[in-house]
Amino acid sequence: MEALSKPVLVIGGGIAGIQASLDLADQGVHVYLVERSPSIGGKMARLDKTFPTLDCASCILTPKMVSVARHPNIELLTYSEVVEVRGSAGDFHVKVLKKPRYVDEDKCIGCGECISKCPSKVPDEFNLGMSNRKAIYFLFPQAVPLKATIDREHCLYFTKGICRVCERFCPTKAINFEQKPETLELNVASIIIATGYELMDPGLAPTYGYGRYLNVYTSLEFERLVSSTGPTGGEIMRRSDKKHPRSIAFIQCVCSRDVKINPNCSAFCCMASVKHAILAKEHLPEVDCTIFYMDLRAFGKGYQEFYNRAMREFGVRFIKAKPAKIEEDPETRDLIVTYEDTFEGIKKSMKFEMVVLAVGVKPVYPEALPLTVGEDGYIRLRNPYLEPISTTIDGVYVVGVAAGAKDIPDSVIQAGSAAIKASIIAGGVKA
Amino acid sequence: MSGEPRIGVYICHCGVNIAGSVNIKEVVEYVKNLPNVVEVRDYIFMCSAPGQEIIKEGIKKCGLNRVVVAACSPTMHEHTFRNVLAEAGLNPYLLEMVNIREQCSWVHSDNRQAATTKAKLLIKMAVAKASLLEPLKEITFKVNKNVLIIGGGVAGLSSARDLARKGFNVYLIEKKPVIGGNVARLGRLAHVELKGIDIVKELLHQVVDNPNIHILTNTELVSVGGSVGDFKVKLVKNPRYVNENCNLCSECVKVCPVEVSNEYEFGLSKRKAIYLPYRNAYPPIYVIDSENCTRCFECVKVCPTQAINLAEKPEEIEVEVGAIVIAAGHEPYEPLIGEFGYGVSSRVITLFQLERILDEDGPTKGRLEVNGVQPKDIVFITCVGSLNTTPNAYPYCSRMCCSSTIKNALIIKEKVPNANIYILHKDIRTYSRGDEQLYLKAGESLIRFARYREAPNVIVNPDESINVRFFEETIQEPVSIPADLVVLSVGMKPPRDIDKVRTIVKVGCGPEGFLREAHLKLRPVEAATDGVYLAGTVTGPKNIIESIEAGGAAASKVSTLLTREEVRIEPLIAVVNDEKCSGCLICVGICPYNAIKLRIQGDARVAEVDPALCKGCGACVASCPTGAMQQFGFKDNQLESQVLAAFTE
Amino acid sequence: MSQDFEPRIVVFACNWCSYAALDLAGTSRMKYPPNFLVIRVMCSGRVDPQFILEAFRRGADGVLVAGCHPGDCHYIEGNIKALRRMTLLKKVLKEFGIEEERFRLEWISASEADKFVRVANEMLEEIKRLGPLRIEEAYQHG
Amino acid sequence: MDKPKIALYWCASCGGCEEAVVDLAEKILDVVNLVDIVFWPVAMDYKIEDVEKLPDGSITASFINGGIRLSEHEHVVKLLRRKSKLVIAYGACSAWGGVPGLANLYSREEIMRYVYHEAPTVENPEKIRPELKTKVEEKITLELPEFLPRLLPLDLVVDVDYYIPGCPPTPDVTWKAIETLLSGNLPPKGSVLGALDKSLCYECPLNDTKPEKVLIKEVKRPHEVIADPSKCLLTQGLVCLGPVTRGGCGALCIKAAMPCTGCFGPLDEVIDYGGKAISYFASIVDYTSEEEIEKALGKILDPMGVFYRYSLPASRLRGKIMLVER
Repeated sequence: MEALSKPVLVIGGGIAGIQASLDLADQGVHVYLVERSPSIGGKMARLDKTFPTLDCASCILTPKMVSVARHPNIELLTYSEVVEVRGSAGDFHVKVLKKPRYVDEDKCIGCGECISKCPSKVPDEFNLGMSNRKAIYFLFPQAVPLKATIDREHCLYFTKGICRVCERFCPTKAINFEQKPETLELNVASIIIATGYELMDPGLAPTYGYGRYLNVYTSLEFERLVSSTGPTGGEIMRRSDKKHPRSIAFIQCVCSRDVKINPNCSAFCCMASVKHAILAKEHLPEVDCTIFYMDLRAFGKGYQEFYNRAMREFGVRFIKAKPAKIEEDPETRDLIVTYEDTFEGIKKSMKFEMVVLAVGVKPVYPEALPLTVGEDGYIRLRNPYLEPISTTIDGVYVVGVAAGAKDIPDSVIQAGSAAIKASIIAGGVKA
Repeated sequence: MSGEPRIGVYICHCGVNIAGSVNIKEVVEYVKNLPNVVEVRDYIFMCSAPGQEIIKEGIKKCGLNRVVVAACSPTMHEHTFRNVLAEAGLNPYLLEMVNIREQCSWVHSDNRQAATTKAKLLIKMAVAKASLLEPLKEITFKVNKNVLIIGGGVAGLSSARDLARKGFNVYLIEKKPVIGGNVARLGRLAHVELKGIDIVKELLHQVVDNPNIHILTNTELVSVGGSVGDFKVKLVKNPRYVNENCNLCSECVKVCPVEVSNEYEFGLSKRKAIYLPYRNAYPPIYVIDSENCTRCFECVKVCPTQAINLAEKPEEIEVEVGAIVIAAGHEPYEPLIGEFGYGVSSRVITLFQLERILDEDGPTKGRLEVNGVQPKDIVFITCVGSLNTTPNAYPYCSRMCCSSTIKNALIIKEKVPNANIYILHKDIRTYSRGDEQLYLKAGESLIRFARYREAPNVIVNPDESINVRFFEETIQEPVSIPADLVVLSVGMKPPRDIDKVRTIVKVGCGPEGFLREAHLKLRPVEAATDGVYLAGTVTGPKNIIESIEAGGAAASKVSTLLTREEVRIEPLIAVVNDEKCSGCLICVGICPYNAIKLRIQGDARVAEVDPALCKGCGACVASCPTGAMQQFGFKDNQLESQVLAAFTE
Repeated sequence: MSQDFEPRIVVFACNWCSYAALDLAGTSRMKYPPNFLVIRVMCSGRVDPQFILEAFRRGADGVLVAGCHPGDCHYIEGNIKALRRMTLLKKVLKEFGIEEERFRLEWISASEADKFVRVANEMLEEIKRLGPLRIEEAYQHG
Repeated sequence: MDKPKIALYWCASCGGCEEAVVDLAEKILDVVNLVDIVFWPVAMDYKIEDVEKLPDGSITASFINGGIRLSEHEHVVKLLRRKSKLVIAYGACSAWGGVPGLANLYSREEIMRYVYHEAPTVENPEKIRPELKTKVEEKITLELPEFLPRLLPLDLVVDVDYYIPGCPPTPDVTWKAIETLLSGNLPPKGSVLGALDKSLCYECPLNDTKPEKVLIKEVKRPHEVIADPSKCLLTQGLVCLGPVTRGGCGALCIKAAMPCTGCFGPLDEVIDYGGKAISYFASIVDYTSEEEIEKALGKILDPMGVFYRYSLPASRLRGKIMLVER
């Protein structure tokens, strides 16, 4: 199938951006998919399993990533950022800055030889700093494209002017320390923003002690902790003593549904925590799991049933309360959670060996676009009912969590919906 | 592909999903010694890019001509790995997948030795079958550029709009005489100054003038033949008895002697046998309800435009389309008589009835009144028909009712500021963008929320006053609230005759009857049947915005199909060996698709399978008395080899 | 019967319902005995009684054919064709001296993972009670 | 050049196959001119010792009919195998066990008990049964061959080169088979000689009378109906095994308005004749509910006799499994 139309720009290579790109490409539209990190995959690539089916996230995502990489209509621009957008629907002029990987993408075969030889260890952002990577690295082993990237800030050559070990061991002479940033100019008919989210700073809820107490985790950290590809190979162990916790508390609505910090509901945390509790029970059958929640939002297909299973089959305890504070027992590093028992109307506290905070999300937007943001912090839409994905700029669409917190199926649906609209603007169907 | 089989076996760890309960090393050693196996490799994620590379490399380096992948269910990744074979230059049908995850490691994680033994056997069976696999040629069809959309609610309309704009020819059929589905009868929506009908009108406005869209109301699906890219659809357009000359002068309505309850107003008002279901209905033409019409001809006599024809007959329509979108929507849950006092007291109504009452175009012109009196103490009960609240209720959450309940409570507060409103709930699930703010606003507006677990008891007192009694979870006390209006926030259920539609189009459904998507997460708007797409609430509860988006997403998928000139389908169909066929005709009578015909060959007749019609069930193969009929991918000898391998040590 | 007898049971599962139910049992992390070896077919209507005879001849202690519920067949009524054949086959198996517990035709929809687990447990228990089919010994009699 | 040497032998059969050879009529004389018959117990006075004296492989072809039921059968066919270049299973019993093979549904003991004690025509108050060895006088002991636990088709006892089907083989089939053998142009080992590679429907004169869809509502037994000889018998509800049976007989039974009972056996692709017959026949019983299907198929009172009439010992399971003592 040949492209008969003008290209479309998709910004963000998470599941929403991937799906939008594939839908467009399959409609014969040429797509530029711009991703700022070295690999596509987004947050979903970090997930171990997905609710409510417990499908392993990699198993359903990686094939899509592979399809993106080999689709003739998709031009994948990873480690790149959109820096300027001019023009209007049907005729946008976009500047994309391609950051230097210091590795020639055409030559790199992804053998990993350089990585095994690199002497410089750096906290691994993919595992949220819970393990180390090298200064030359793949974002994760199933990265697409599987091309090494040199992290200039930590590379011994760039910082101290010595080493170049990677260059010596690269079998294809792909290392290029002279690589410069490159600016590409694209002309596209339409733009789809799928830039996703980042977690709110858990420090905004200081009473929970994240950062101070070793055994308090964010839900994304816990996700990596239970993942077989994560820093512990799927072993749930405490930061403080590397022991399996015998009890875990999951606290919902941290930095969300809180008028002082962020009033929005993050839509997926309830189910993510239910899933985490089930996974914890699967990994450690003896572990005691408690979920503190305000309203358990099990609204999607099969979610309520999943929630019921967590209660009945896995014996996960649910307490309707928003804990007031967490304190650490300095000896054991256990955590004391204080909450109001709404049943009895009294303050209670409970001790846990690990606490996982379901931290709320905030959207991420490309700065190059003059977008208006609404009171809720999300992009203002032209008409939330009739054109739920249209921004106030004609021809620019927003999908996924960038358009409001949502789960994977809803992100995939929005991506499809945006793809057909962008494809209409791109034109060129031979009907 | 001739010559001895050279099989490569690729075993996936799937992280620890498989490797956690199956001893991969032991399996690898075992598989190495199986007949025809020349390469065995294992890897953490065989489906990932590096995993796929391992297979491609194996094919090239070891000269493989068959590949066995032991990983997850073939429904998950058969397609992925077939592509890998194709990219390595091997016919994609020389792949056999072994399901050692869903059907082995996950279900035997309590017994590592048993799981390992079973994995070995399953791989052995697959290797045996793989040795007998043949290269197959995919079947291609030219793609018809038309699309059929079943259902004229917002999901169907939004699909139709996007597809027509993209340039495809759309047939939108609606069983009812009006377009707009459930949304058309909703009052004011949350966050905007729009009503349900405004959304429908706006979508309609965008579609009715598009020459690519053909809207057929009163029309039902009769049959679907053919397959992806080339469906042959039969429809029946039931008579409306009133044609486009109708100018809505309402003379007919005045003379019609029949009066029945108006189902479009949820029984809140009466209508005649000739009627317009609700104000602003599209198309703006009266319709005669033939079930209740007495054929008195009074309307015919008075109609000034001669628009009425009682002799109208159902009309059969045939269309050919490349794709089908099912957007048949849902029905509101209808409480049983007596369930929460519903049907016992007229002061117990459903949320949808309330929507009509609060709508300026509704039966009370927007005045909040029941039996002519304005209620002041109002109790909403959510999760009626959902979350197993009552024995008759469904287990799932209907997603939109919490927000809709709060929105309506706020509208009542606007209209009747001194109303006392309680919302009894299990959990407030205002998850959608902006809805949490609605919830906060409700709190600020002094709408009171109370939490129940056991279904509240709605007691209709002899003087017709009502008390709602329940055990309040937060304060842990029994509570009784007097009410002069109880609103049941009912959930969604699958439409009544969805089984008929899904059987004709061949789409599966879940336990409650909502249609099943090809993959819950990553293929939410596709059916497992090629060329069939699902939009809106037909797959499960959604709010309006989500339904409209799902319509768009389905349109996008249709567009990916219709943009192609031709479509390939799996060649796993029946095939006749002419040399062996005796022309006994047994297969012809067995085929449910009439895909087999007899053909004269020399002095004899032999069966012939039409590849465009055969769906690959294999029923004819099992029935064929001579073994002349076989199924690609499931030949007798292939299945027999699996049986053999399961036992011979 | 000896406690260490582990029957081997072949399952012919239709792709659309029963095979999906077996997958669901996996994704739901249910547990069932490891004695069941699944052969996937597109429809229970593809299952030829010959395969079942072959399975018993090769040493199966039991055979389960699983398809969609009547009315739910992905191919309209392939399951009904299976029902017709298996009804007649059951009479023949009886004459061959194969106890009826060893062969079952069950309707298991894609959502009925629990039904499969129940059927599997039942079948296993019944067959364990009967003991091995001992086809090879029968063969040695000529 | 010497004429080819031929042996004929009769195991467990009714004798019809011997008749069938004679039924070649005047053609038998052609046969006799072309070959030397070296062993044919039913017609000529040769003894086993005569065969034993022949050099190994000196017989061109042995035609053996009947299944292997007695130790004597086993002994003789093994001897003939050694002495012959070709061994040919002649007739349904030899090829698949035939009607006597239905005895595999019963144990030796059950058969003996019935035949010597229980059969309605038997008068045996002392319950005498034949013994393998009977001392008649001091020095004379009569020996009887042993009744084997099961009847087996010939090819489960010795290697068989070719099969000639039929119960009995028709003269036409026999002659065609002989012609093939004499032509010197031998087909691949294991072939069926003299018959077709397609099923009976292929040559059946009534095949053209089938409606487009062959589906039946009522199963009838032959004595329950006066069949219309001009219409496909299957469509009249009779269990006709023509579709699943090798053709080449000339549809003789059909021409006499009797449904095919399957004496020409299965086609090459079939794994288990009875299994395939069940599969095909049940498929066309045009009901959808369990009760109706059960009721319609319930008309088949003796499924083994119907679907395995000639082939039980050659089936996958050979006979009743539970004969094994538990």
